[in-house]
Amino acid sequence: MSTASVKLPNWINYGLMPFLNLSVAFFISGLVVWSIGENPFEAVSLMLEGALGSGEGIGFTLYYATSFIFTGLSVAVAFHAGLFNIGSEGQAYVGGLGAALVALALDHYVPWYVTMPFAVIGAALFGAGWALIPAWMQATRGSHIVITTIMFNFIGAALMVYLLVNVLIVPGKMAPETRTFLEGGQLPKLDWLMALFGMRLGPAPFNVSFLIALVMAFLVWVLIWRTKLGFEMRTLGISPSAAVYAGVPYVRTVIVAMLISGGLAGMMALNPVMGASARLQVEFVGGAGFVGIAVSLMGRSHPVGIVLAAILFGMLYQGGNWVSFEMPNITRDMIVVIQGLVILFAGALEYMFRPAIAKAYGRLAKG
Amino acid sequence: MSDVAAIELFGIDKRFGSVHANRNIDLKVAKGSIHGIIGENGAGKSTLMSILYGFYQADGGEIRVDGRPAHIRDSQAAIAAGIGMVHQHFMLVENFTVLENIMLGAEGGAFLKSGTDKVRGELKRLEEEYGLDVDPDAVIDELPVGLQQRVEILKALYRGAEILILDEPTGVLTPAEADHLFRILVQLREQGKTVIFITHKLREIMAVTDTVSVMRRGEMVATVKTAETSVEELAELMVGRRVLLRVRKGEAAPGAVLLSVRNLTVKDNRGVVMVDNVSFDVRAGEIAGIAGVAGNGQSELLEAIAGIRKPVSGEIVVDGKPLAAADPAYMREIGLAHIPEDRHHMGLVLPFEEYENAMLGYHRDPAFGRGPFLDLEAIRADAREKIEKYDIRPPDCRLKTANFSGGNQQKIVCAREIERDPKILIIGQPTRGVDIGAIEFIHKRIIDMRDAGKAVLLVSVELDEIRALADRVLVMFAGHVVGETVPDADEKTLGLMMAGIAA
Amino acid sequence: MDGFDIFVSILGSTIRLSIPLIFTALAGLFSERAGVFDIGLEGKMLAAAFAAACFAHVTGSALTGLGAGIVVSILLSLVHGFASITSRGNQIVSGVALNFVAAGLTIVLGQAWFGQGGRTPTLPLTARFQPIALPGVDLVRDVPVLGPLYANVVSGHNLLTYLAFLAVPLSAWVLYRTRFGLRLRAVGENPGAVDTAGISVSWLRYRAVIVAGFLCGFSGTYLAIAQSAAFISNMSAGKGYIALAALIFAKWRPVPVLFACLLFGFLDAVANFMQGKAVPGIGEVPVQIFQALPYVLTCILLAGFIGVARPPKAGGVAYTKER
Amino acid sequence: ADIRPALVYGTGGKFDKSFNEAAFAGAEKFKAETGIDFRDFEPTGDTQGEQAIRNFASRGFNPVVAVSFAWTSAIEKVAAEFPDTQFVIVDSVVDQPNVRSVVYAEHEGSYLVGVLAGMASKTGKVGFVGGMDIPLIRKFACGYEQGARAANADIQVFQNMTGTTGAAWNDPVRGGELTKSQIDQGADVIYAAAGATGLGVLQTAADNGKLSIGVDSNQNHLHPGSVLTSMVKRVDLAVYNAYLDARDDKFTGGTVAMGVKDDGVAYSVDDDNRALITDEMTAAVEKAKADIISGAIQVHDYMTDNSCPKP
Ligand SMILES: Nc1ncnc2c1ncn2[C@@H]1O[C@H](COP(=O)(O)OP(=O)(O)OP(=O)(O)O)[C@@H](O)[C@H]1O
Ligand SMILES: Nc1ncnc2c1ncn2[C@@H]1O[C@H](COP(=O)(O)OP(=O)(O)OP(=O)(O)O)[C@@H](O)[C@H]1O
Ligand SMILES: [Mg+2]
Ligand SMILES: [Mg+2]
Repeated sequence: MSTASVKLPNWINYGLMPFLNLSVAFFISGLVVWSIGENPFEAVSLMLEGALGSGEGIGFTLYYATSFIFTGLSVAVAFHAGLFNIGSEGQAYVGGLGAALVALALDHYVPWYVTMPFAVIGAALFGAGWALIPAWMQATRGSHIVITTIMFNFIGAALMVYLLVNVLIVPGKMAPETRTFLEGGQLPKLDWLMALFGMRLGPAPFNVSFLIALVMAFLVWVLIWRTKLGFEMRTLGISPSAAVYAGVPYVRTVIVAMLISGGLAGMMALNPVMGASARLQVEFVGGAGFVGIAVSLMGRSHPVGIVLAAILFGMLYQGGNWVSFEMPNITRDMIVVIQGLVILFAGALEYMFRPAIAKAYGRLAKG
Repeated sequence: MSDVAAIELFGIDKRFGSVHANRNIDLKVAKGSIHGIIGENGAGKSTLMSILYGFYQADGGEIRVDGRPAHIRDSQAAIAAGIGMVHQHFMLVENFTVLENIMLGAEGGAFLKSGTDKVRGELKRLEEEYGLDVDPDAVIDELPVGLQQRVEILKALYRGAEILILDEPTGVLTPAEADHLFRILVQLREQGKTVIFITHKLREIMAVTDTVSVMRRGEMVATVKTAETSVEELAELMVGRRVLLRVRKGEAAPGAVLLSVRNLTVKDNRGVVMVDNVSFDVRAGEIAGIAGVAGNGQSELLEAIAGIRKPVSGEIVVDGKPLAAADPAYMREIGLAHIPEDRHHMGLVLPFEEYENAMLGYHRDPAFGRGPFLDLEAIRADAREKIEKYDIRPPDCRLKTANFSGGNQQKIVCAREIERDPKILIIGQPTRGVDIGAIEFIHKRIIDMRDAGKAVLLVSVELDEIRALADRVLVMFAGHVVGETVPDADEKTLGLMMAGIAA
Repeated sequence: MDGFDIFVSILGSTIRLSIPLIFTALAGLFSERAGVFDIGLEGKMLAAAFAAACFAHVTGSALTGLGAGIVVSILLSLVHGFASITSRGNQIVSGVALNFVAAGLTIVLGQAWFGQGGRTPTLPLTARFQPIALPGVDLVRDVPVLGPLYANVVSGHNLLTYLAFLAVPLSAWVLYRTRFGLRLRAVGENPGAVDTAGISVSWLRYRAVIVAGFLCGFSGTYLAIAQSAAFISNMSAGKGYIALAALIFAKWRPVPVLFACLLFGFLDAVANFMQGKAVPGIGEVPVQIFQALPYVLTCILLAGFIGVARPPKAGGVAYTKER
Repeated sequence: ADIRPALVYGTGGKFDKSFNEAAFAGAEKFKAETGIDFRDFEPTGDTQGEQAIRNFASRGFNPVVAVSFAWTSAIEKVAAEFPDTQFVIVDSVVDQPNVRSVVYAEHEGSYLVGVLAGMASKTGKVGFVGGMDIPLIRKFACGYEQGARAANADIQVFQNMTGTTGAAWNDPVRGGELTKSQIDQGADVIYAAAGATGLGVLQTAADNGKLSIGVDSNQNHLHPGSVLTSMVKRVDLAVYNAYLDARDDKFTGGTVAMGVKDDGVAYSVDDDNRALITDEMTAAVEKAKADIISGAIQVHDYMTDNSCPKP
């Protein structure tokens, strides 16, 4: 009998299987480390130390996690509506422009907490704007959103480089980046939050956008499971034909879902641009949009899962930096490998163990 | 027809997860016969045949071909054993030509050149022999379904099938085409080939088969000689009891016209005109039934009225007001409810919890939450009420809808639409794949709606259902309403009308 | 330098820049026509480039490098195949994952083995594919018009370049004239038809992704040991995605793939040439315009403004008989 | 004093055979001479640099040398956080007391190799391939152009930049393609100021039998007989001197400008390229060098006004 349709309890679906998948990913990563002549156990312990061993480490971990929460939510919202948005990367990039323009315009005049709401709106608007055309193409012309969002990632990169190099650059400066924002354009760090737990943040750029991310995670939860729009999105995502029957307007729902998705991706820019470097730089997104896919997959598109998965990836990032610093033979790119393996095993090979588990479970349940 | 068995099945068993599609099935098909298989939707006919054709693997049991045990691991093995199958859902590559489709898997060499010539020759021969003519260079996409089916048959014959399985071939055929098909089947039998023929239509069984087997709920309940049985007996075997369930209903008291369809023309997704200039009225307090063989435009008509499908021309008038651009949400708003013919495809979102489906389509109702929000408490309370009233089992509104049985799923849909207390109710196949108990319950509800002065439009391919429920019967054929009659009209008249023969 | 020389120069450059696109887009063609979406082309190309450079460095032979590139690329294809055919995982996710793995692993291993920050040692001329002068080049070089075209556009490329141009008609032939091609096209449209014809869907799709890996092996090798003389981290630089765009632009057909790749290569060549030069009446055109143009064109195509690009119908979905 | 020196490279990577490798060589030289080991780090992206610099500082490494302008803002920030640590930034200026900024007169060095290029060119056309399009690289290009023109008033100079992002330092394929394009247009000497991208430039020039000019490190050995000369920029000295000064407690902040005069920039001659440089060329370039030192020649610095004088 086929095992594909055997029902498994939640603890297997959401606990055991992701755990096994992750374990394989890490095991293979360990093999890679070992094969280049380094000690994988040392690497793991360094990684944990780097990510969680100090207030600063935790600060960095959460800083990276913040970006991943935004992009993970972005991917998840689209996913609930049945859309695979792999354009979060580009939407975040363009979102950075929105945040930066607001910061540049206001930082002379108002304190950060006045700038912030405008920056949130600016980043979200620009990110959403960058999702609009692919959304429109999917909704009205049937162009596959996966392809169009890939294309828009590249178009966005070209656009941003052009703007940074030719328009936003500070005359006479070498790097294609905007001027540094004044305090009114910076999001303050969360030292106080760390202090509550008796830790020192140090220089880690863990900042207010983390709280914005948590608020967004909550709002996404409300949106998906507590609003009519979310209900319509989920209907569309699971059964387009039932959505037609139920009177869910296809074009509008697709576009709105993508705008929200793009907006969330855009807000990711708040974290690096206004929270950390206080200026807009080229390529500041650095792959966080793609990591969002992994985060959303691992978090099963649920905000709580996404926050947890984002923290896991944050640990990977920060821990990886630490490892590469301490073990010069392991470059930071090892993290890219681990990410890839996690995406592969927790995402694409999600069901690799399912048949075996289903069989074992079937036998257990019977016996 | 001889006594040698072309096919013998022993104890075939197949499960799909929790669905037990075939239970311990034995079957014997005589060589050189036409063997009919009937059974309700979901009885397991296609599954059994797909196992025979190597498409699915049985969980247990044995297959013998020509008396020898055959290990049919895949379709390749089936083809090698001389078995050909025309699937219920065609297995054609739509952007390929007829030629390419026929060659696929039987190319006769690593390069296509030599094979194409052979296929052309063979096609010509088959055309002459059976009158199966079709342009080898036509692209499947552009062929009408009847011809597509012909390509499927040619595929099987080209591969030298001695045993030909046809899974519901007539569902997509016009009566003339069906007759042509039957002549071919008879011709095949005369050549000593064996035909297994699946259908829902008892008349066809009576017309063309030598033997008939009946399946019910995954089991093979009987195999009888066609000559020794009757339509009535078969129907009883199929459903498990006398079919003619007459629900008690009083006289209709038709009132004002609530729904009016005027010169409606509708195309399907392929752009084929499925509803052609159709007009009729439905009055308050009556059930208008639309009878017809599946695929004669009923589905498209329903979808157009429900606002799901845009008509090409014509108009729909509700309560005297013509509707411009209808959409399903708007139709609901003005009091038109729709029980779709396919609950899995449209009526329900199976992974949703029951309460979510209990409001599907009405989720924008302020009663289910203010502004943009959903009031889950209110929604669940409402769902529980319906569960109670419709005796939906298990009575748990937090259970995933997929985990309810077919009958209970259908009750969820009915409860949702009927309890809105619409002015107009349009219904497609209300009891497809539903057990007897649920059928009676649902029929009762539909009559109640009528008695409460609603306009009910009922579409069903089950003639008995139409006759049991409808106050007047419209017959659809090839996109037209070919006539109107009373439900008590004799079966022969109705059957002829459905076949498009008499007016 | 007159207009004609510029033209010849840009054409030569177009060809050099198109070659990796052609191989890669053809790779995508085989995979996607069989119903397996592949956005991991980029990663395969990169991994192949790395393997080719490593082996060419160690053995001193370009052909060994090519072999290694092909093998590694096929291995990645098999992983993608396992994920998307056998495990019925999400093909997009698998592609994204492999791109990550390739991008990271090439640097990690390169750094560990050569200690040059992910770069491999520079190869001597003998370990690379060298330009081949076609017969008669020196005789005709001075013939007006045709001479320079023959000498600078047609002749003087390396083996892989000529192979790329051969690969196009060969792919078309395989796709449209062989049994394998017929089945491959069928399985991307309706795997059920293939299955019921007695052909294994999985094995067919595996063969398709292996062909894709094989071709990506060529494109990666070209990057590392024909066009350049070493592997450099991330040297595929998005070419896999451009190739994907070219594939869509060509509506999944081999000969149009060639022209789409040449077009995108041409845009790149023009961008290089036009850099810092003013277009009369317009002024200096930012290079970013040229960089974005392939993607913009593809989107316009996808939006249905220049014909419709209809992807293989069964593309991106794993084949399952049992729901 | 007891020092724990640290070194953070630019994103081109430690072994770019050019800029970063020069820095590495300086640190190695210091280590060989003093026996004092150093720690180094190769950031692969812009965001990593700051973290690495801070890591070094917070762990008591001192002095911390960051080569590449890309770390300007990072040094600005971290130097303020660690006022007791001594920092060095190369190629950029950070105005803080504990930061030594080392800048080079690349325009002067480029002028010298420009003179050589102008004289070596038979076609009267020479090329320049830059890395990332930033004022610093335009400064190289501008000096080169002036030198080439001084050698041959009618010379035509092609100029291309590889890109506008950090990736431009590490794109030998495009570098090679740009070189080929310039060769097709007639250039027979091409100067690469593009980090690792330059490897592709030198390679392509060698493959096509043309001359090239290396940058930062002495790159003559990469393709002997094809690399005309290299514009060496003594980044090694910046690193070496910083460590030495720190050890001897002589470290000072402020800006250090290194030009032709202090051998901070120069053209290189060794066995690999001696045959390519005629006596006449040597004479001309030595004269130019002397004139620059004496002030008789004022090479225009692009970065003073963001423009290059056209003839
Ligand atoms: N591929 C499948 N995966 C899971 N369940 C299936 C699959 N195919 C059929 N089933 C289930 O098996 C049962 C028998 O289905 P089958 O298609 O054999 O019925 P049938 O008698 O052919 O019905 P119909 O008259 O509607 O064609 C049904 O409950 C159906 O839902
Ligand atoms: N697709 C499915 N996924 C999960 N569980 C299912 C599925 N289909 C059926 N089941 C479970 O199997 C049980 C039997 O289903 P089945 O459709 O055969 O019921 P049934 O006996 O036909 O009921 P009814 O008479 O109401 O149609 C159901 O009660 C349901 O819990
Ligand atoms: Mg069936
Ligand atoms: Mg049932």
